[in-house]
Amino acid sequence: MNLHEYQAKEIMRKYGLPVQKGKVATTPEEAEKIAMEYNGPVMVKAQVHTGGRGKAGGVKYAETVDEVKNYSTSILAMKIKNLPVKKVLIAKAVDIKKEYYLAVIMDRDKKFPLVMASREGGMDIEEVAREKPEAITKLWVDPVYGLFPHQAKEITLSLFDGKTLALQSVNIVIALYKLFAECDAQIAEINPLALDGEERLWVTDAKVVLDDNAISKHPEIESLRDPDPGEEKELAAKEAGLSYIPLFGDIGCVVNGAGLAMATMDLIKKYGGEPANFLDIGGSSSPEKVEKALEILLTDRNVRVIFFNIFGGITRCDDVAKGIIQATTKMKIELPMVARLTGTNENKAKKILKGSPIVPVPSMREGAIKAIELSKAG
Amino acid sequence: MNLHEYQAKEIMRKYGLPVQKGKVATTPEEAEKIAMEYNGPVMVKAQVHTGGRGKAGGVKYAETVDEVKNYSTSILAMKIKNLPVKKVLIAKAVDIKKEYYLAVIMDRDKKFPLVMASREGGMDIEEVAREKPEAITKLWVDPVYGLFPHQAKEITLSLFDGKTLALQSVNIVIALYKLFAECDAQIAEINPLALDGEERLWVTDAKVVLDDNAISKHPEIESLRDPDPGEEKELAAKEAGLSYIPLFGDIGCVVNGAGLAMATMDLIKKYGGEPANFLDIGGSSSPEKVEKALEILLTDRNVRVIFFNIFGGITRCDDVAKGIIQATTKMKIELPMVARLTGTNENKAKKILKGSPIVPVPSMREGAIKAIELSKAG
Amino acid sequence: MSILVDKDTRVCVQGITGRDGSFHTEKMVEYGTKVVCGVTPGKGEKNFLDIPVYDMVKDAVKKEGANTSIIFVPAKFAVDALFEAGDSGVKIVVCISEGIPVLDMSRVLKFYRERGVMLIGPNSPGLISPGKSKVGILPSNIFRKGNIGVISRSGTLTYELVSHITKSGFGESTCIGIGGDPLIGLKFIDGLKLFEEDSETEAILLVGEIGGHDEEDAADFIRDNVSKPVVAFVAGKTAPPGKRMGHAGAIISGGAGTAKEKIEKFESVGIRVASEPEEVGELFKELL
Amino acid sequence: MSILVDKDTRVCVQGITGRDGSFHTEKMVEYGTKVVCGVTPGKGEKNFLDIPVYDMVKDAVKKEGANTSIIFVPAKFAVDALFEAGDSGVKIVVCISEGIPVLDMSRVLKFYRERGVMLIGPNSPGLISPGKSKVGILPSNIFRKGNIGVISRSGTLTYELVSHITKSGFGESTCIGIGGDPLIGLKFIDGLKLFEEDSETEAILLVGEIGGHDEEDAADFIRDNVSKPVVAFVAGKTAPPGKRMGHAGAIISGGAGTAKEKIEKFESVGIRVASEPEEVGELFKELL
Repeated sequence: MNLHEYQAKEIMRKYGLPVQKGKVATTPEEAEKIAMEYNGPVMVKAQVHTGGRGKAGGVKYAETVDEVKNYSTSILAMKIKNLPVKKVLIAKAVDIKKEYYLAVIMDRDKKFPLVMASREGGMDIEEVAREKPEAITKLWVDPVYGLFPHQAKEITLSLFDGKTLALQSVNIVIALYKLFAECDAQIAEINPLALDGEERLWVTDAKVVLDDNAISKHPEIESLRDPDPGEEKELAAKEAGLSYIPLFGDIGCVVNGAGLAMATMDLIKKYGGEPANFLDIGGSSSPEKVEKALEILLTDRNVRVIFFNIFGGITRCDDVAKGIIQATTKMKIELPMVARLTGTNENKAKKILKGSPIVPVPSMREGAIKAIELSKAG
Repeated sequence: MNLHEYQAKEIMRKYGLPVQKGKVATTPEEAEKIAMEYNGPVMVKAQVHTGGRGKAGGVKYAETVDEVKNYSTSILAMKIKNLPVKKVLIAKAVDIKKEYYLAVIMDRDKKFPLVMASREGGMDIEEVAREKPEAITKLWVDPVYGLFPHQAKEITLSLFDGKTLALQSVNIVIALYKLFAECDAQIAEINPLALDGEERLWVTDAKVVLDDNAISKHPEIESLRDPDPGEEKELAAKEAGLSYIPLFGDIGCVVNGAGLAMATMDLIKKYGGEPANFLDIGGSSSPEKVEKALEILLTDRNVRVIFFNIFGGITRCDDVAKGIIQATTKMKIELPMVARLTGTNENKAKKILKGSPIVPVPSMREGAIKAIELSKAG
Repeated sequence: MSILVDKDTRVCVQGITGRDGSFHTEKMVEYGTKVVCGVTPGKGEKNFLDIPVYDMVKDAVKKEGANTSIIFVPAKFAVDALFEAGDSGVKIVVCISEGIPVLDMSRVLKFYRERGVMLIGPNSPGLISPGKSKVGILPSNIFRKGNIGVISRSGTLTYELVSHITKSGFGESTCIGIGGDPLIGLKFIDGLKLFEEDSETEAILLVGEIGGHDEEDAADFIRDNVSKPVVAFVAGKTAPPGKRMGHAGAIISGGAGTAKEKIEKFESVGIRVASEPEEVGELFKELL
Repeated sequence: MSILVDKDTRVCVQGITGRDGSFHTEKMVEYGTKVVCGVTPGKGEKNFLDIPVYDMVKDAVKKEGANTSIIFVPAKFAVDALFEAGDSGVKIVVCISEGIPVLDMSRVLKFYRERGVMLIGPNSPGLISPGKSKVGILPSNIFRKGNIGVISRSGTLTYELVSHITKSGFGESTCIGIGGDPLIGLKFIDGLKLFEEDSETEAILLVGEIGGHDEEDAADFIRDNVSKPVVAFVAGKTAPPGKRMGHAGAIISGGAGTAKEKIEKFESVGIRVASEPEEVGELFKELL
């Protein structure tokens, strides 16, 4: 789950990190009010779930309240990478002398959390990693013991020339790791961690991504969710235990298993079709889940044919067949449907579908080809 | 640091353990008031830092408010193992059907915390351990991971025949371990954990001993300290970085190191003398510490001679000599003093003591013999 | 031979009385797997499907000699189930449960490393050594005893591919679904090592997905350490970047972990990559 | 030979710029110990007593080849200093610091076991192999190179006893103060094992105290595994029960751990016990 910058900063503030002053506004008037309160130059920053806000003109430095109003007006009217900007963050400007990078992420290879720090802050860290890997200090944390103070010290000593600054800022690393561990974050990143003229450090940009699997442990976090347009459908699917991502083609796919769902999309593409979506109904699917899947799929007006590709394991083919029948009875589905159901309880499923308008196919390849044919015919 | 039963129960209550209702009283009138509030039979329990309260008559079952007043009056006038009873706990009586034992302690051998549980509750667990060791379930906890829920389950399944009761009471074990770990306890014990007629569990007696070395981590705990008579001196010594325990003899000992201090006492005894105290001035002793040591020692009117036995290592003999001279100058010390100072900076020390009335001795044995001689002559 | 599970595998089922646990226990028993007991706390000392049920996995080891445990409990309880299994004395744990937070898995994996216990999963379909034992939820009928070792990050996609292996006249020595999560126990490299050492395995099918770079690491490992022929398949060529395709592990971020990169990596070390599932059978026909 | 420390021991001093750290660093250097560097965070890249000082123990290992670390930092920082040392690459850590909470030590000791690093202490005076190296705070002048291995829970009492060994014409192979806390790294049994294997050690002095039952365990170990003559001394015969005599480890509770019990146990397995410090010299004269 992605958080907006202002949300990430709120959490960081709670953990005692030195976040620059800032408040979020949804209208230019609100933005103006905040700027008056801060009485000095501010940053006006678009709050959208994507990078590249600066390049798109979504981040502006404003000296006067008038400038704040003007920038807020234009930014709140923007779309960045197709996402409309609904909020701007008005942040008290920091007189930045130098920028640093600090983050905690999960390292899939070492299977341990990883603290990364660099003096090359304020830029794309993946670029730094590619072009100047030696500029990044990496330190793995045993998640059972947690981050040791001496590890935090090692990080800050690698960042700052001034030993006093290094020793004083140890708590920043400790707090960031604590946030990472206690909130089950996948990423907790400060970029840049800015040093001002008075040797004080400030969090001037922040990113926090939370582990979707852990959100039930932190019910207070769910309220931070701000779905992007289009994402609502994905979330509705998620609530029903499905995994759905809309694409741009016309062949609706209902598959069990993420790998098979992707392979189905790949196969459709290979034979000249265009998948309308990724849809994984997951394991142990009940008929109701299949019904829900069809409901979501049918909201996509581009879909011209539906292809069921089920390889039963923990999913039972008869459950899927029942779901299809239930859905076609309840909703008026006029689209052609192709079904490939094999594996657990496959024969029961065949009996259930017998007599229905669903076109049975013996294999995935034949199913894909049939679906493409129907999509072009329809 | 020992806590009273009522203090242990307060902490347990904070951790969500099902402690029987109870309040502490310092007068029979207070006790009466509490009993009226509870409106039913109560236990009247002496609050002293020692076992064997029951046998000494310090624990009584009272049916009526009058009985509460009478028992409180007599118990508050008692001494148990020489400790005056200053408080009584008035606890709402529980209709006990069965008693269990549950504790977390630190196991020196395995170097891990140990959860112990037994169906033989309400009795001296060391007796159970001796006579019926198979009646105690033992389970070690890796302190880095903490207690796992399945371990707590294993404990409760070993305690209770009823599986429902076992599964419902898992949280009792989890909470007790949490208390142990978060408060740096050396012992966190519930004995008995009582089962009433309605299958509910109650903490009806509790013991918590905290790690003295960890109390600085938990400043709120220091306020729970209730020194026993005589213990004040030990605490004053502790504050000065000394370790002091008064005994019953007449030879005051000032020694560096606990082992050497004990060996000095043993030696005095061997040659027919009686040590007045155990006193370890610790490592890295400053002259001020030595001064403080003498100050504490001199409050003991039985002391007739003072024996310094210092083997310098981290302790420097010259610091000790300086302390002796400073103390004799400030306080008027008329008692004879015998000094054996050897090791680090021994020669500097000899120079400092030269000309003073302190009797130098070359060895511990000769020092002990000299001190005994002086104690008998004086 | 075969790897990890065989006729001597004595399985304990954690969560045996649940919907999925009971269903797949029956299927495993039908297949001939020695399911020696189940565990459901509070239900100990009863029988279920004629299999004894205990309160603790420890008891399963002590009383029934279980050496392998399979976990079917809901995500919320799966972390403790994993710790319990890891400390019980079994040597292999297969975790079917999915939805476990990554940081919890990081702790679990350390626990397993400390004890030298092998973990397969989480979010794994389990594994099968055809004709010997199945410890998982894989549909038995698609497998046939044979000489191809299969290792896969996917569940159902594996079944699809295996069905083509079997249809092409081959069979499988062992088929392992390692699970689709970002943090898992046994990884491609660990499985490849076992297959390379296994006398019964003559060729290997590796099934990858977008996300991470385990496929790239596996390609390097194969180049340096695997003498047997390997065929690969990678799903997600049409996946849009930045989106999760169901599995938490399948994120393409910053240009790394795309299907294209993985396929190119495999080909660069001489591994044949199937362009669609059915091709897998054809490639093995060429190679064997 | 000798055990644990010798001429090749390269020592890093954690807390080298503190009062005790600096004092004893000088003493160690005087004795001939190879103190290769010190560590004080924030003071790195300076020199102290002509010894380079680093910010991290890691650097001490990397840049100066330290293989042993000695810790002099205050209790409040000692736990982290222990973790840092344990993870730095040194093989032996000697912790002089005292006052460390027991539960913290329980975690530290697990960390050391995981990494196979030897910990001596905490609350230890350190150790010395006379004529070779001293890593600790023991007063050098009382030691003489020789064949008696000394292992003790006490600090100054050890010096007292050693001075009698030396006065009686003997010398020491290695003398270890294992520390008086309830949870410590190297215990009697571990040290006895090393002395038994050490060709330079011909006899052993064991110095015990009231509290716990490590002396009893040591007695059993000696009976079963030690061929060399052993003399014991136990302090605390006059200690009143239930009181702490300075050391957290020295508690007599429930009748266990008294000096009387320990002495009887030693005597029951044929170990001579000195009744006062001076007797130690006499006993070795009889035995050697």
